[in-house]
Amino acid sequence: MKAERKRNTGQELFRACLHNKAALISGLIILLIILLSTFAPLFTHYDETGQDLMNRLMPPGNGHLFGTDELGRDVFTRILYGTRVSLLIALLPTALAAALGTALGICAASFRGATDFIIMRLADIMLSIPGMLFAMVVLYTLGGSLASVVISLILIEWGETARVVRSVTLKLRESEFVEASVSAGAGGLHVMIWHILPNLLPTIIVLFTLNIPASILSESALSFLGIGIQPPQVSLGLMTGASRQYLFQMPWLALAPAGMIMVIVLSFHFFGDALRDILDPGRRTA
Amino acid sequence: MSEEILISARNITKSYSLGRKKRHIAVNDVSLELYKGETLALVGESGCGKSTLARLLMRLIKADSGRICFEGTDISALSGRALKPYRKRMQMIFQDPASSLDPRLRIRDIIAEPLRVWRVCPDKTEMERRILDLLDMVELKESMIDWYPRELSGGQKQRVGIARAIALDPELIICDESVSALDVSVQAQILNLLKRLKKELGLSCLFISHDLSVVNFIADRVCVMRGGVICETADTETLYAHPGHEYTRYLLSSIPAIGDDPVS
Amino acid sequence: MSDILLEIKNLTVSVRNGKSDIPIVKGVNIEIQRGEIVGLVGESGCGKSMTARSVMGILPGPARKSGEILWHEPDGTVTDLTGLSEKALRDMCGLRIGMVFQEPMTSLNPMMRIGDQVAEVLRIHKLVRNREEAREKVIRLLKEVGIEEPALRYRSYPHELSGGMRQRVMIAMAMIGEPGLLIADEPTTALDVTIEAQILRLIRQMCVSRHMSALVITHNMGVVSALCDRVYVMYMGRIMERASTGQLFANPLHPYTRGLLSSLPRIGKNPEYLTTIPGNIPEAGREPVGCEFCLRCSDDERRCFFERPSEIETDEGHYVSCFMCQRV
Amino acid sequence: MKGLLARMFGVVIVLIGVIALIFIMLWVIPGDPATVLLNDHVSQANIDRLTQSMGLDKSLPEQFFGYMKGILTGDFGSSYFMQQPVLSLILENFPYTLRLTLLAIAFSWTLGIASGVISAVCHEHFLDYLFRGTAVLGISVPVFMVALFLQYLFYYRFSLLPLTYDGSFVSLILPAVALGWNSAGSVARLMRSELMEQLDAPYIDTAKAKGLTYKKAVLAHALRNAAPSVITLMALQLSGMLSGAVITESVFSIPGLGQLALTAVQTRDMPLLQGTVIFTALLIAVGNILADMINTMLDPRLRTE
Repeated sequence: MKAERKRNTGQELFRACLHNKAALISGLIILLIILLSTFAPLFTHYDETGQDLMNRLMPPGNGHLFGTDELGRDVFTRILYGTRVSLLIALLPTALAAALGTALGICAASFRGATDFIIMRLADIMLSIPGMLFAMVVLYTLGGSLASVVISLILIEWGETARVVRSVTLKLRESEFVEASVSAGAGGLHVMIWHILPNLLPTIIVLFTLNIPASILSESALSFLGIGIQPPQVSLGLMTGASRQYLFQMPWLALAPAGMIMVIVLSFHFFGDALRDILDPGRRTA
Repeated sequence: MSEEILISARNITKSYSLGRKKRHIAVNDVSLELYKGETLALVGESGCGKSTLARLLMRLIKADSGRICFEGTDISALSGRALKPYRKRMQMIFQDPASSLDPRLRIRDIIAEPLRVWRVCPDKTEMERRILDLLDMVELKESMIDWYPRELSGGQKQRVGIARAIALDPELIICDESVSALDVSVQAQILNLLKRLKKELGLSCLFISHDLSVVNFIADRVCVMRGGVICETADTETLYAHPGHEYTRYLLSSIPAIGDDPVS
Repeated sequence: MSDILLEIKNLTVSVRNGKSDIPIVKGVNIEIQRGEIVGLVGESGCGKSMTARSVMGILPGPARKSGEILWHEPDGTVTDLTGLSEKALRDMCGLRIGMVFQEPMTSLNPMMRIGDQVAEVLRIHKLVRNREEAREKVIRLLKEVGIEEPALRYRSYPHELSGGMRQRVMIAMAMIGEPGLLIADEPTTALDVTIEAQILRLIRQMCVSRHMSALVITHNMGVVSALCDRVYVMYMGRIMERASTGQLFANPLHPYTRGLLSSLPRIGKNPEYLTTIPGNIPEAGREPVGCEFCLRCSDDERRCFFERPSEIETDEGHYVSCFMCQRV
Repeated sequence: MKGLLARMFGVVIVLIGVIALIFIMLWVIPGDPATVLLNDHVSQANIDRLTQSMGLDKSLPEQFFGYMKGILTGDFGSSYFMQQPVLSLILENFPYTLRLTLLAIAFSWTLGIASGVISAVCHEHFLDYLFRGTAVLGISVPVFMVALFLQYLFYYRFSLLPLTYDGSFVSLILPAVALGWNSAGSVARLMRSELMEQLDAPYIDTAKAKGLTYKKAVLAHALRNAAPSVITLMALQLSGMLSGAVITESVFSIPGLGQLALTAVQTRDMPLLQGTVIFTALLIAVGNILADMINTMLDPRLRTE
């Protein structure tokens, strides 16, 4: 116990991740996926839109790891570029939703009364409309594109974070160490920066990592239905959707992108779970 | 103990709403004085309003009615900037050592917080010296300055709480059940420390407890509270020798006698 | 030796934490006669609660126990509780041994009426033929433990009762199976001092009237003096001293017991400063080899650091484990 | 009961909020709906006539209240594309979604609760890891992947079940399993964590001290206490379930609300989309109130509020 005292919480978190097997393995897989997709050109000499109608629908083998799709494009390459979109979708909207949720959650907990009521009712509204249907409304208004998918994911996910952040903040505000700080003359801002935010951080991190799988699954579902990301942009959901009619003759066409989605989601999921055990083994945040 | 009054309360009332019609009256028209250099105890069973009264005196919460005077000036109506100077002169030591220290801060930052809020120490080295000085006063090892609260025992955490409370050289220390959560041996060490510090620093102390034996050891005067009302105030010897109020007698009779006369 | 009820022999309990095993109870021997109330007193973390819970077999998951817990039936047969199967041990609980817990708030099932929870003991051990008989027996016992209008209270839920009332329900629940032994784990710690006095008096009356023995776990010397005939003082998993309550208070021998008693503020005369026990409990894994208390003991000797003192009897029924007391 | 009425009032407010939000997003943001509907080379006169007929010339608040009044009287406006009242379309498709969702709920809740209880009871035991693994798999696999996989397996490879929905109950099995598989995972995790929390509660020690064996103590006491929070969270699952239904209906071509919403988006049929979303929100509101009622009956602490 004494040995780790010197490090501040950041290093402690990293060291704890190394010790926790689940966090280590899933962390490495995530790193691998990120490297594979960002440096895709190194791993494949095809580009993701290059059509080669001569050998369309080729089975895996001779130069095409996962074969080619209906327009003769190399499936493996498209998966790498599709993963970029999935990773972007996994991190950007989830981070923005976490930030928005945290801000509104803290506001709701700090300025009680009307603000609290309005924010919480807004969160209830978000939670009472199925994510998919709400995304459809957003996509109807803004048209199907990466940007509109990001916006709809932000709007869908902020509600839950706001609710959890609000309840944790309320509990923190009533704790004795905040009362001690106030009785020493500290102002609201000082209490927020010194006591509320540092103690909120673990909860926010855990919520963020647990929302990542949800974002990836939502985007891929929207793109699968054809109303999310539109061609020529590449998305794993879109690829799976497009290969539906070839499902029985060439199952790998659908299996490869869908399998990749599963691998990404699983690794983020285990990483989030492990992080939750490390950060607050006692309390159950969900 | 001088005759000068440090802090006094006049007809203080505080109530909380419980749903539409019912209101719970925590403190009901209470008046009391605390003299400079004295240890006044507020004793009573849970729910008698002693904690609420303490927080009213410290102006952590506002009373529904009544006046609070600190060295003659009425502070019941003050708030924000005007109230801040008085915060410096009254400090509180809390009950549960585990939840009164921020788990994310090291001991150095916990004790330094009041000093930082009031910018008492001009530079870092002065601040560090002051913190080490405070650690020494509460009999904690200097090496503990970098520890996190989770690495300390209950008694050690309470000592950090005391160091934080005396950091600003306050005139009044309010102990809200500060030893109730501790084991007997640790409780004795903390009681001795509080008594010694009070004498060395010339503090006045408002000691809140449900344990009449602890109050008998540490207090000069005792207020017995019940249902938000002070039913008796007397100095320690007279209260224990011949208690006036019937409730006080009932409290005293409930304490099992330890030692000489074994159970009949 | 005929009327021994329970004998705990060389009980050790250790908790697995990660790779290492942390010893909590280190070879404890306790004897309880029939109709005798024995106190087990010590500060938090000394292992007193673990000792009590291992008798009932309700240790937390990672805890492992070894040693013997011998239950003496009136007809002389002796059964070792540690050897029993889960089913066999459960048949003893509630019927032979009743238990009262510390937190009245959370020890009752919030979703069940208190009457049904007490009657459940009768149903489990098939002590009654039908619901009606069970109900009537429960109401009679609720009245005996001091609950007014027991018939009405039968149907109320735990959250509708005060702390003191709930503890009375717990006592009724522990006693309805007419057990031979009552184990009370800090029965009054969560209660106000006036309610505590009533509950202690109630437990004493119930034990005397039913000629029942009790093992009372507490950190409060007041509870020992109000309730216990004999007392064991425990420190860091070991029994330091055991004697009758009168002997212990009149003539405490072990330095730790003396330290505990002198640390207690009293009603009436108090010294300027309390004589305390210096230092604090060493961290897990850094315990001394010899006597557990040697680091904090004022009058210790070299031997105390390397050898663990064995128990000696100084006068009738007063045993202490300390080298210094042997010289006297 | 008082608490329940207050919460029901809260749900009504949320519903009004939902209607307002959807109204703003569909009617306000995209600009003048008439021009959006008709393509560009149409004369201004036609646009004016259409605007007039759809009552779009009135001020926004007027339109909103007109729409609200309509909803109360069951008039969700009429669909542009299919020239039919939206409500009749919805009621036509709703039974399919209802059957699918109920079957999926039956499948996922029984599987979820069973595996949750088993993995909680035999904690840190082989079964626990097995069920937890499948539960995590359940959550992490996209619904459409499960659907395609089931189609491939049960239709193409073993030809046991029909590819798509043909009105028969048998053809609903695959869609229900595909839809239920995902929420079975989260119900299992939920049940496990809630039950384990109850198993650590002190009253379980009391139950054992009374003579109840571990198994009986679990069923008699812990489950009863874990039920309310599990039921509340299962009601919250409903919205996730309806999201999944959209995909399942598309893969198995079931003419449910999800398909309706999808066609509404593809044909840019505003009132239809608006009606479907609001109707679904209504469903979820009813689900929440039902869960609330069940909880109030189950938990005495709420009943005496």
